[in-house]
Amino acid sequence: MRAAIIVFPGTNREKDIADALERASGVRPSFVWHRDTELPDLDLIVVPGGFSYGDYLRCGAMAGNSPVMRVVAERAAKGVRILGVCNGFQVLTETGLLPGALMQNAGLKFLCKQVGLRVERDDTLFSSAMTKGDVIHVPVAHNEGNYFADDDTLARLEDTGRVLFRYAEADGSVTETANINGSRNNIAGILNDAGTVLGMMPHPENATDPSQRRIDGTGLFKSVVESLQ
Amino acid sequence: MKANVTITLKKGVLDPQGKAIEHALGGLGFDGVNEVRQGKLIEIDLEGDDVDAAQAQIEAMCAKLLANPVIEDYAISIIE
Amino acid sequence: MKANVTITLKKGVLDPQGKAIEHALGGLGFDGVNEVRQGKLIEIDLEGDDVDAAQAQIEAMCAKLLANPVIEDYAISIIE
Amino acid sequence: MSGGITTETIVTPEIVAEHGLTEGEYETVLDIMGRAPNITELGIFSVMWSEHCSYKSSRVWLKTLPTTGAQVIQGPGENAGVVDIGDGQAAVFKIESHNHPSYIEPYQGAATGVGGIMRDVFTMGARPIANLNALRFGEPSNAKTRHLVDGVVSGIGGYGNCMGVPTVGGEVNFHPSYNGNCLVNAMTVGLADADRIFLSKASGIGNPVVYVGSKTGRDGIHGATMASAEFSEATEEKRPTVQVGDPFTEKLLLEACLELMATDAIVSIQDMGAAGLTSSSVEMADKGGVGIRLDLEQVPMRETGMIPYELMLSESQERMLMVLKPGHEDQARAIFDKWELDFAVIGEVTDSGSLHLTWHGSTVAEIPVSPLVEASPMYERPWEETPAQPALDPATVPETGTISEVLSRLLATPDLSSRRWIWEQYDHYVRGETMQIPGGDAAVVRVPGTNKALAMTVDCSPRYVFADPETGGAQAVVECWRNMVATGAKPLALTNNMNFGNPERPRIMGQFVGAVKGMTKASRALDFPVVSGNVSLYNETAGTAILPTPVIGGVGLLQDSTRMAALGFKGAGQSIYVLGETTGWLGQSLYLREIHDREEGTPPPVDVELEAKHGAFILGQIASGQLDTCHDVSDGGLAVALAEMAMAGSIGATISLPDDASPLGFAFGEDQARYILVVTDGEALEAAANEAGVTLSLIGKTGGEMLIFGDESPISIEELKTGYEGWLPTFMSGS
Ligand SMILES: Nc1ncnc2c1ncn2[C@@H]1O[C@H](COP(=O)(O)OP(=O)(O)O)[C@@H](O)[C@H]1O
Ligand SMILES: [Mg+2]
Repeated sequence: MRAAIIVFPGTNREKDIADALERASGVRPSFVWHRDTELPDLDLIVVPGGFSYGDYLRCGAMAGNSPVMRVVAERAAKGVRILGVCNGFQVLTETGLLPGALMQNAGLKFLCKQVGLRVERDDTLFSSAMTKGDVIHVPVAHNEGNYFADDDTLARLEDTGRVLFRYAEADGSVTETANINGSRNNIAGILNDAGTVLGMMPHPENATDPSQRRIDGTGLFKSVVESLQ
Repeated sequence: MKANVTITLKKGVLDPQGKAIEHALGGLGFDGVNEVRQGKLIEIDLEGDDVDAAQAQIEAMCAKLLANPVIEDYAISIIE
Repeated sequence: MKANVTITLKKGVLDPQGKAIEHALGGLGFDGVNEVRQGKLIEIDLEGDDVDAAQAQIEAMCAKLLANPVIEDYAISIIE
Repeated sequence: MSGGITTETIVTPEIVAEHGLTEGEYETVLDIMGRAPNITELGIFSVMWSEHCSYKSSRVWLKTLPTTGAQVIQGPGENAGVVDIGDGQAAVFKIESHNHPSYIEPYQGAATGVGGIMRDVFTMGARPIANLNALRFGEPSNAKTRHLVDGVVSGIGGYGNCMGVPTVGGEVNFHPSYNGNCLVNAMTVGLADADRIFLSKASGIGNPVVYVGSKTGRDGIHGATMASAEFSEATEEKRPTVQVGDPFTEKLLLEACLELMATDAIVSIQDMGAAGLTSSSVEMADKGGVGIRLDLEQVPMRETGMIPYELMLSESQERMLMVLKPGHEDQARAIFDKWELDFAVIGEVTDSGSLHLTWHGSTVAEIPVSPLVEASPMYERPWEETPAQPALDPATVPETGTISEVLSRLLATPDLSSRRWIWEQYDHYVRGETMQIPGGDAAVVRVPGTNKALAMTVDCSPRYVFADPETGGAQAVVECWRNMVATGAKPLALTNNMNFGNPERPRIMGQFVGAVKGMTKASRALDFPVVSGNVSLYNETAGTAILPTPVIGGVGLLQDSTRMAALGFKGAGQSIYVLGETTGWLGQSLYLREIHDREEGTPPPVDVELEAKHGAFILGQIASGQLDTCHDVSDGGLAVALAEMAMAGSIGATISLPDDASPLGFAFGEDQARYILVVTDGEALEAAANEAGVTLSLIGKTGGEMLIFGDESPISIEELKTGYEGWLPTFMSGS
């Protein structure tokens, strides 16, 4: 698997996701500095978490408009897998690779905690090693994770099964209290039409290390690696 | 030339920040506040003094970067 | 009655956001941008139609809650 | 211009006084200069000799702290302390206060405090791997408290989260003595190669002096002198300029500095903290015994019309000063260009022994460096011992209710309730190495690529220090030490943040002296030396001082992080033991304060030898794999500690009460040197304790969903959690 992680000024979870991918695939992914717009041949491009450009103006706005993201969009159009986590999800919505927008958490606070996510599909490139309906527990760490899309977009997402993760209780019920940031329909992660681009707010990469007794994120990386073998 | 861009949340998009201010004002004893909405103000100092050109340029800035059309509206006012 | 409050960083106070926007606009090819500063816009919908009373009340809100006088200035404009 | 000062301003006695120099100090200035200083020079003397930079009241006493040990690579005196953690690696850490700025502008004050301490650590060549913070606020009913808590916590999170450094621990107290003076102490722990530590000592005549980072504005001019003056209603009115932090720029600065440090270009490096360009350049020159010339017009400036006086005194954040090896400028510039940061050669190292400042070619200041530093005032302030408190007579403490009733109340009090509302605003997972998140005794963060981990914590019980400074000083050290031991980490060294009132008052100075003596005793007995620290004095408002608050930050090493203990009960049917003697010491306990509204008595005695012995026993048990559930006993005593273990594991316990002692004293007394241990194989533990000659008592068994004390009616863990988790969010929501 040839994977690369895009690094913007202010990106800060590139190590975390590299560790997770390495655990799953045995191969250390490469890092691409945002100014290097000549990307090598890749199977997977990750836009990691952090505070690209300080999250100033609007999270992901400046990175989303950067030249390297145009190149990422071109690759996405060719079917290269794209994974955007946290700030990466925000960047993907800003580039238009995914619909909607991430707004400030309804509680108006940065929120870092373990949350329950219900797996909505297990037939995608990103979730084949998981089980539909299961609830996984992984950390979130964000201030702007409140997913918004207008009614039409939302209906389209739901009708076409593009919601991959939803904030949920341990028993799988999708409730108001489980919805930690006010996202519409408890949405925590969505796919593009082709199912090749995933954006999600939670950090599965921070739940892949058995010695930390947090391993629920492993399934996602396993799915990606297997689908590319 | 100076211009102000105001960026506000679209009607229908929830504004928890505005709600929180509204609530806090109530708590401080300010009565009669019907609604509060919070937006951004971006002050731009541009070279040149062609108002139309400036307007067009700032339009482009808003479309490209300053506002997110999914959730935000913007308004431009040229000051001087 | 509707009023807009704009809250801006005092002159001389570092504005990292404004600086970053300025930089990003340059990167997108927008030339001739001398300076960008970012502030807040707070739109308030108040009961009543006494302009002076509203002005006074909003002044008080700014002093008490909306602005931090250590680093921010504010301006009030009554819209209607 | 600041307060109407221009480069031509004549130095009058009034101006001298406004700069906070005493007549005697000004005499010394005249001696050193051999003439009257100009305004720029006066400004430099004033900040260098402020309490904040010169430690003039505390220096004599700080010198008495133990600072050596086989593990110490760098003790106090550099930007941060450095200890050996084996395999050629080192932990680099320090704590620092940002008290006054945080009171004036809580978000930015706390944020820039965090930014400042991280710079101290990465200046040494270390990548920050964790942040902690020790906070003190006024009583909850004070009108400002909620606003301060809210702003300080978001500021700490705002800066650390953006930097991608996990914030993993801290402590919070509420007490009326902090009503007008909150305390914000931030600690950073970093990791470096032991042979790649960067110091500030300038050398190499002719070497370029380079400025990197953000541009200089008129930020916080006279911040250092503000941090050294007592607060009054008037200073609050004056609202001095507060700096705005830019964590994004600091993140770039961190990466750029580490990238440059991996090359061979740097001779020395120093961050610009309080007193900015002045203290950084003076310190570099003084340590190297050289002079420095700065051509101030070369300094990157954010504002127009700035003058040398302002450039030298500005406290703009996110800046560094470096001396480079000759010929490495281009290499260095390329790195800073990549990170889009300012880079300017602003001067050079000279053999003049002076700080020589020029402005467009003409000299604007020339001060001999060594006298400026050496002759800086040092006072042996008169001090007065705190009178011994009468011991608490237990007979005067009525038994109010059952243990369970008191426990439910105590867990929902400001000082004992959960801090979750705070630490959920801090990213404590970023970098992926966090082995123990906030909520335990100490946070544990793994060293990347190894099985080793560092444990870290901050601790102080100011009420003990107030009642008996020496015991309180020692107690802060032993509690910090115990918190690391309880995870299985061998404590290595400590950093300290001495927060006190006005040292010109003998009683306050006596608190300081007492605390230092107690810290010294404990630190020496535990081979737990001081490697860095910070002093914040004049924490008074309208003549009322804060409780003396010597915060101790500790770092310890876990050789094998897979053998780590944590405090939550892990299963049912395990035996619960207490290590150490329980006498039921209620003097200065939280039970006495919260339930009986009495801040009385003497604090529990500290036996440092016993602490050492108990610590060694615990470490042995954890390392051998016998023990993985352990908690130190501190605030609130045994019952609170047991409840914390039960709530963390969502498992109950049945506890038997001694029949020869007061149940409430047993439950809530705060005797020191105690731990709770939970094991499956009680016999093995008892045998080991016997052999080690330590006191171990079996007090109960884990299991169920209730906490049951003797024959009292059971109390459900869920109910305890409701109160424990509820207090802070309820308070912060304002309802
Ligand atoms: N300001 C804070 N920031 C982060 N974590 C905190 C803060 N205050 C307290 N905590 C965490 O809450 C837990 C309980 O703190 P405390 O009661 O001071 O522990 P102890 O009694 O073991 O010293 C610890 O894990 C501590 O790190
Ligand atoms: Mg503890």
